[in-house]
Amino acid sequence: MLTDYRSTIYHCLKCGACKQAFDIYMPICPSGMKYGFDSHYAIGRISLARAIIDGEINLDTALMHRVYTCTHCGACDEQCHNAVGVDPLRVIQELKYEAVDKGLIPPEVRDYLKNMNVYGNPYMLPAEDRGKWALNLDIKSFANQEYLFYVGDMGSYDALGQQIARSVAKALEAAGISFGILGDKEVTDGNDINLVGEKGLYEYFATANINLFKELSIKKIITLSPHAYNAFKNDYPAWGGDFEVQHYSQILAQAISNKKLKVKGIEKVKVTFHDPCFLGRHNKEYDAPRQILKAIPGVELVEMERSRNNALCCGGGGGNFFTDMLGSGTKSPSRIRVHEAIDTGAKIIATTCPKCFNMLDDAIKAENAEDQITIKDLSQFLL
Amino acid sequence: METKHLNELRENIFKCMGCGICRGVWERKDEAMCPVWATCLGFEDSTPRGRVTVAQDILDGVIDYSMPLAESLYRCTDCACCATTCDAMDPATGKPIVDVPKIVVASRMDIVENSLVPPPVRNYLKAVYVNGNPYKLPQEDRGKWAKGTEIPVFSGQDYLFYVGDVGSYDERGQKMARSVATLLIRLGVSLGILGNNELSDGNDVRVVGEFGLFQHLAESNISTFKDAGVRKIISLDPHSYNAFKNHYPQFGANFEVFHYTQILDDIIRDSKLFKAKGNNIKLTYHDPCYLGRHNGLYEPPRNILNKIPGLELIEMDRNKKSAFCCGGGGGNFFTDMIGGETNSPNRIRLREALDTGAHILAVACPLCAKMFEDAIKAENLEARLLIKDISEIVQEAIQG
Amino acid sequence: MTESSRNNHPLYSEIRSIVGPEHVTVDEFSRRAYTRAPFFSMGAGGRGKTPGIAVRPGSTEEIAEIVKLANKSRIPIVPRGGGGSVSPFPPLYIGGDDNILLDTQRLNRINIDTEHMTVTAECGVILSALAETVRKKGFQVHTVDVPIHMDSVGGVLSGFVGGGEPSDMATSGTMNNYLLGLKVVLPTGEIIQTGGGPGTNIHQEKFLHRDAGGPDMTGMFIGDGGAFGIKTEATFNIFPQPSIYLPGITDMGGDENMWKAFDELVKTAPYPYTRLLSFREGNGPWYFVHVIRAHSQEEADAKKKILQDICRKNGGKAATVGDQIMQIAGMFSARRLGQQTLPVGSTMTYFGEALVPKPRSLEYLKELNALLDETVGDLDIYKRVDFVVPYLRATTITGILLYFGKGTTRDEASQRMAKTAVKRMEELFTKYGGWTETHQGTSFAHTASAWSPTYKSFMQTIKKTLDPNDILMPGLWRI
Amino acid sequence: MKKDKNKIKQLLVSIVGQENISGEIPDLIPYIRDSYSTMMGRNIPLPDFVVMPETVDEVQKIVLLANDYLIPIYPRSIGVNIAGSALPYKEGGIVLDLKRMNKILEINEDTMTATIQPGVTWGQLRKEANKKKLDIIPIGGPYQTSPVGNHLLTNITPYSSKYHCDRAMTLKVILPNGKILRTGSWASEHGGDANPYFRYAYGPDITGMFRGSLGNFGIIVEMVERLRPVAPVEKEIVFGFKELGPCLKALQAIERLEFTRTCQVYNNILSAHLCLAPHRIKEPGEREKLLAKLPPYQLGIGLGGTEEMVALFEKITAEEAGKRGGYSVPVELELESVAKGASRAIMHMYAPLSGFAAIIGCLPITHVAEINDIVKEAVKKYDVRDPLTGEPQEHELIVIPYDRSSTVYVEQEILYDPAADRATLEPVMQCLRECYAKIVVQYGASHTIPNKTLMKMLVPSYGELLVNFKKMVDPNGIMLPGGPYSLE
Repeated sequence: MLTDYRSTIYHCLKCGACKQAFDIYMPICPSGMKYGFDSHYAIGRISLARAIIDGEINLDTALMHRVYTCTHCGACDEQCHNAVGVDPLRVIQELKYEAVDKGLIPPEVRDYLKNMNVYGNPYMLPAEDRGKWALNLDIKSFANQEYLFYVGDMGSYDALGQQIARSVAKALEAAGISFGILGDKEVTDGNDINLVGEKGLYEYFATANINLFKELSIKKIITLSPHAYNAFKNDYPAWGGDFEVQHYSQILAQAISNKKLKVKGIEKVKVTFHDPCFLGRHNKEYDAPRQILKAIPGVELVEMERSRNNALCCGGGGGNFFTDMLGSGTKSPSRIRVHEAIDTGAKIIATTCPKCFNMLDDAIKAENAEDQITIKDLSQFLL
Repeated sequence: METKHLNELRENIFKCMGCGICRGVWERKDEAMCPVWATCLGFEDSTPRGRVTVAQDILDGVIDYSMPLAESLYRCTDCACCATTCDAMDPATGKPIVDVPKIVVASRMDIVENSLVPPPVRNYLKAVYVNGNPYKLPQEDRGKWAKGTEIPVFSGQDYLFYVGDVGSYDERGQKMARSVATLLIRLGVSLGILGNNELSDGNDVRVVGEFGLFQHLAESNISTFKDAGVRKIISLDPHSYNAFKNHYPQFGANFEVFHYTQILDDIIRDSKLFKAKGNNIKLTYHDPCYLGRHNGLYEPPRNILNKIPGLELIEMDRNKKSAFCCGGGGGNFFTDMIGGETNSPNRIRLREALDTGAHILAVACPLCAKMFEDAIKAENLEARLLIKDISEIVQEAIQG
Repeated sequence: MTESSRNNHPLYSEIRSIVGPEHVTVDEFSRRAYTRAPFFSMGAGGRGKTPGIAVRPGSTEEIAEIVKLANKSRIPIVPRGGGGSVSPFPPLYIGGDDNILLDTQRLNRINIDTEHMTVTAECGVILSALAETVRKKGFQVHTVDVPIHMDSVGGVLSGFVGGGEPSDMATSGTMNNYLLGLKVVLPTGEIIQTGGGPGTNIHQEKFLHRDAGGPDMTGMFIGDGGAFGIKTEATFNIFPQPSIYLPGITDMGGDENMWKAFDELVKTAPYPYTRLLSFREGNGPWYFVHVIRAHSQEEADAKKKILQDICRKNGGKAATVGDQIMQIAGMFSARRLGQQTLPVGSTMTYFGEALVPKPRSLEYLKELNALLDETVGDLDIYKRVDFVVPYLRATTITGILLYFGKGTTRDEASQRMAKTAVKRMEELFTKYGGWTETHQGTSFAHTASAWSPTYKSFMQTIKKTLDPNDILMPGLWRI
Repeated sequence: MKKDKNKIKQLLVSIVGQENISGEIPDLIPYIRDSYSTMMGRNIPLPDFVVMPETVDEVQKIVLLANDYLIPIYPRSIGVNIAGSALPYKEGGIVLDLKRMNKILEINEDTMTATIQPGVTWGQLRKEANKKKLDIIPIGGPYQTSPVGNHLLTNITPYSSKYHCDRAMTLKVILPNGKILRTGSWASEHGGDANPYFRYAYGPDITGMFRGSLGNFGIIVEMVERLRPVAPVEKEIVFGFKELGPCLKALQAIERLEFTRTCQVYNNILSAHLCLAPHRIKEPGEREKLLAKLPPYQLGIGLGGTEEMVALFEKITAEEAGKRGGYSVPVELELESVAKGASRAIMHMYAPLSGFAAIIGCLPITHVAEINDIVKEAVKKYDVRDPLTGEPQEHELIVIPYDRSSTVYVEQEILYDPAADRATLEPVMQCLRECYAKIVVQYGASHTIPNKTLMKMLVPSYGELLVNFKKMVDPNGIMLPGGPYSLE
């Protein structure tokens, strides 16, 4: 219930710290940057929430655009939490829950949820195809190996996602890590379902996953997507899903540091790293990916001004990758991000999330910047 | 209208930059102040700079002398503050290129020639012309001040002791004259007086612009002195001193002229006369304009006072070159054209003296003495401050 | 207007009843005494307008009364302070034959509050009086340098844009920065007081700070040439008198070295100097005259070291303080000015003195010198001195000081200059975004001509709002 | 004008484009709420539109439009809404959100100035300035505020202002009548653009007229802001004091030596909050632990200069402080960042629950101890509790010298939980009112931010002058009608 967050809402100082990152003083809110009005920043969303619980307005479809353009990237939280001690994200999340309960969600979100409901994936593809990415690669299905390698919807269905999934799998093998996959048995992790506010469906998938993992007596999980990592790590325990979860970048970083994984050098190149929100801000993993890059001979790591806890979201979070409420256009975060990357002088953007990969890849094309910069997943550096 | 006297100064008058420094600089130890400016008693035309402006206008024929202008001109006390503050000094003469006091006297001479003299001044001049003194008192009374003293009439002594109008007729002046004379005699100075044969020195007559009368007085005095065989003169009054020293020679005078403080200074320089006093009396000294700025005699009076045990001389902020005029100069002692009631120069100066914490205000000029006595009454300060002439102080010190 | 009609000036009796007979006059010689200002004949020639009546009010209230009278009869008022404007100041031009000249010399009271470090002075107070009174209490007030003995508080605050240049403007900016509040008689005769103190705050008898919390109305009346109101009282911050003033002179050689050092000094934080003045005679070497201000010997030494290091690094050599140099160094003191020029029967003037953006000062100076040679270079000039004085960090006062030979009278020089040079001089510094120093006097005509149309109309609206009957300094800035 | 609403919208769209104007309630609501309005429980009416212009030209067109249709305009620079200054008090106005005008047009190393737009924040400006060895002369507040916004409010700064005078040099303003006014040396028609770097030129100081005008006189679209050179060594030092009195005396004495860069006094409660991030304060015992080692009062001083100069200054300040019982304390990281010019840390003063009743006033330093006691007593009298622990509350105190006169800016915060019910808040409000009544009436402390309290204190003749000016500049009453500082 939104009213449960009354005090959080009332504690908003209206100071606008959520608009701009401290220390570097750059705009940080993807939806805010795109739409400008305060209503698209945390400060405005909380004002709206307050107006609702104060009974001045009702939560109705008119508000949906302001709510669902949020990519749940957590930048506002990062500022506000440390400055004033308020967590706007929780309030926005709650607004989404209520929107779903009241059946107010906008069509884009409804379609996304419908697909998840019907197909179990946003691509409206049959579940049997889930394993396809691994065809003609000898990757074992999970049978008591040490780890489960969980690829999720994108890794399973999205063309680029599949590439990344494969290259990660290769890397893991190269590192001599024993793992297996679930193939077509795999179920969506539901992270984004939750973020668009469909608690029930999320719980359904979550429990489904937990039961599956348990009956296959899975203890340790490696995820391809930071989103899945986030779901398993932070939400599943609530339903009794206690697994040792790691993102592949963490595993590979370890493997490299204890010499399990040999890294061959590449031609000298400047690389900048884009922190995925759900690996970085939401789970505070900033170093593992950078360790990997630093370990690669020939790679010169250059940072963008907005990096680590101040990283600018690619715009694909909070379900936006599928619903695209945020919309495209020159002011879309991914395109701004690409330019920021180019300004560092880097020739390659490295990332470690299939969503970010996708968003930025599109942005590069949209900006016709292919000849200036390309995007690579971490794992692709290792092959 | 007649402007010949002013015209003689034409060149310099038009050199004035009009910076206004001549008005004096407020509240500065090292700076004199024009009494008119300081007391805000006149419009710009009554300040030194304004007087130059007016002079320029007259010479340009834009304006004429007039009675009100005369009144403005006679407000000047000829204290020469402006002449010391002006920076444009002629390296040759050491005098300012634009000499305002000179300009004022010149204008006044024109005023007289154009017979635009304001009543108070006219009365003053008339009195001197008719009675030989501003007090309209008979010539026979001139000697009265010396009655009952052993002060001899001049008959070949070393010095002629010249007392002047104020010393002869004014009560305060007479007191001072007696004290100076008796003191000098007591100290073995051989001097005599002219008594009823004395004539006005005419200093202030000259300053108010009646040059003819001044010349007459000067020439009569000179012949009287010569006939009596006078060679050296001690004057009681700095005004007389100024006239004898600076303005008589042009009529063939060649006397040695002293102010009595110079003589005293000389005598007691190494005397053992004084009885040491226990209690320390604070006292301050006011420089008369005609002794100080006009003739540069700042030290003799101070030497004397410093010599006297039991006295502590405290200087006022504005002293010596920057001493603030008592308002009695330039004929104002008799004409009081400057006026000013509570704000009059003598009262301002008195308060300044009081601020030093002194109990005695020492003077060396009968006019100053009178001006301050009046001020004391006006301010009801009889209890707090005594006006004493230097000779009076010395007398007491000797008697112990 | 005939002499007789002057004698019955329409307002004579009413004004007389306000201020008393001895403080009002219609005598021509008296009125004309107000038509001259120092160096007046420079650039202008002749005298200013003769007022119809001169009055010396003794209090703010009296002034308010007079202003009300003026409004009734629509007769313009020209306020006057110390009469020290070193140039033809607007009052000399303003208004008609009936002008009321308001001589403020009787407003000369000073009130110091050492506990709260403020001084309140009436507008007629001569600045040296203010400075000295404050100094005697162990404090220091920022007043102007050159005309300190001539100008009054009111005159400087009205006549100088920014309220006048303190002797250490190089580091402490204009007098305006230390002004807490003003008591002003508005052109309507209403008395107001600005600043965060009495007059804006019903609960406050003390001046606390400049900001009344609302708009800063004080600044509105500074440098207004007296057109927006008659200032009758001003309250300033005062500061503890520093125990040490350490003057020095450094020979900086040629342009390049001088500028390197100059630039570095001006950018140094904190300022090692309190005053800095850079000048050269003819094509001789540049000299720095610098004054260090400190509260302890150690501080003075530390500052001196920094200053010397910067000078030395750029080839500076300590110079002996010769008369010649001191004389030039004293060119900003009007007193020395007299000493230098009058006795030798010569005359001097500033050529193209202007506030220009610091970075382009030398560039401006070069062009100015060229202009000088081209226009009045053939006048008998026996000495010319280039000078550059920093004004905080962004601006300098730059110009040339000219000494004319015996032969040249001031009028001759100024008329030649007015004819051939002045116009092009203005074009030149305007090109550099500069203006003829902060003095309303020399630049009041130029001032208005430089305004953008919007600015002009803005000033007009202000003037109309404050002075519906155009009573105060009508025609100032020709708006 | 309601009926024209669509027409007006069309016109606005034609000026700024579809995506930069909105009349939808959800977009408007955020602009009618800020700490002030929510604390005071004020209901602010809805504006008709929020518009986000990007260029001077657009702003000008909007103002002209507003004049044609007599629509109130409520400009706001970047939108730190704490003091109720940027709220649209009259129904049906235009909120002019200037956050898109966020360009730094020039940073001039030679004149040491920056030319900025209203949407530029202190932080943004500092970041750019630092690249050129320059720094801002900021206000005491957080850096996500904007210099232009602050110029329109007041000019409090912990920076000793004697050598930092006139932070705002010149302005480019859109007057309420739509004309573009340039002030200072910028006013020159032909030379202005060559030299917009000097405040006093060509007549009265018009730049000052806009300081503290809260936008009543026009919209500042460009401002030339003075920057300061960064000294080779810059250092923050802190002295601890047992008593407030001596601490203030030390501040006065040290300020009068004229070499400090920044200077401020705060009590242990404030510094504890500044040092602790809000979530850390919430951990039981954390604040107490810190309070135990913090001195009751602290004097923070910023020095600058060469190594030896700073050493010397440090020695002198230590002596002056020592004379008055001050002892040096290690500078906590956060405190240092505050001393350097507060940013995120200063936000902590509103923590833990961001409910704060601020008692602000400028008054002689000699009275600070007394008004500190007044607030103490009031807090006791109304039994205002600590929002976290429920214990009796001790309030926050910060003192900033105002120039080198003995006047200081004093801010005292009483913290509360905004989420608490009105009944719990009432005593806080009463306490606040009583404190203000006392320090305003007894000590004539003047508020620095234009507001209702200030208007109540205005002497009629002066108030009238302001109103006349308002009428003059804004005949149609376009700019911020109905606000706490409206000059109608």
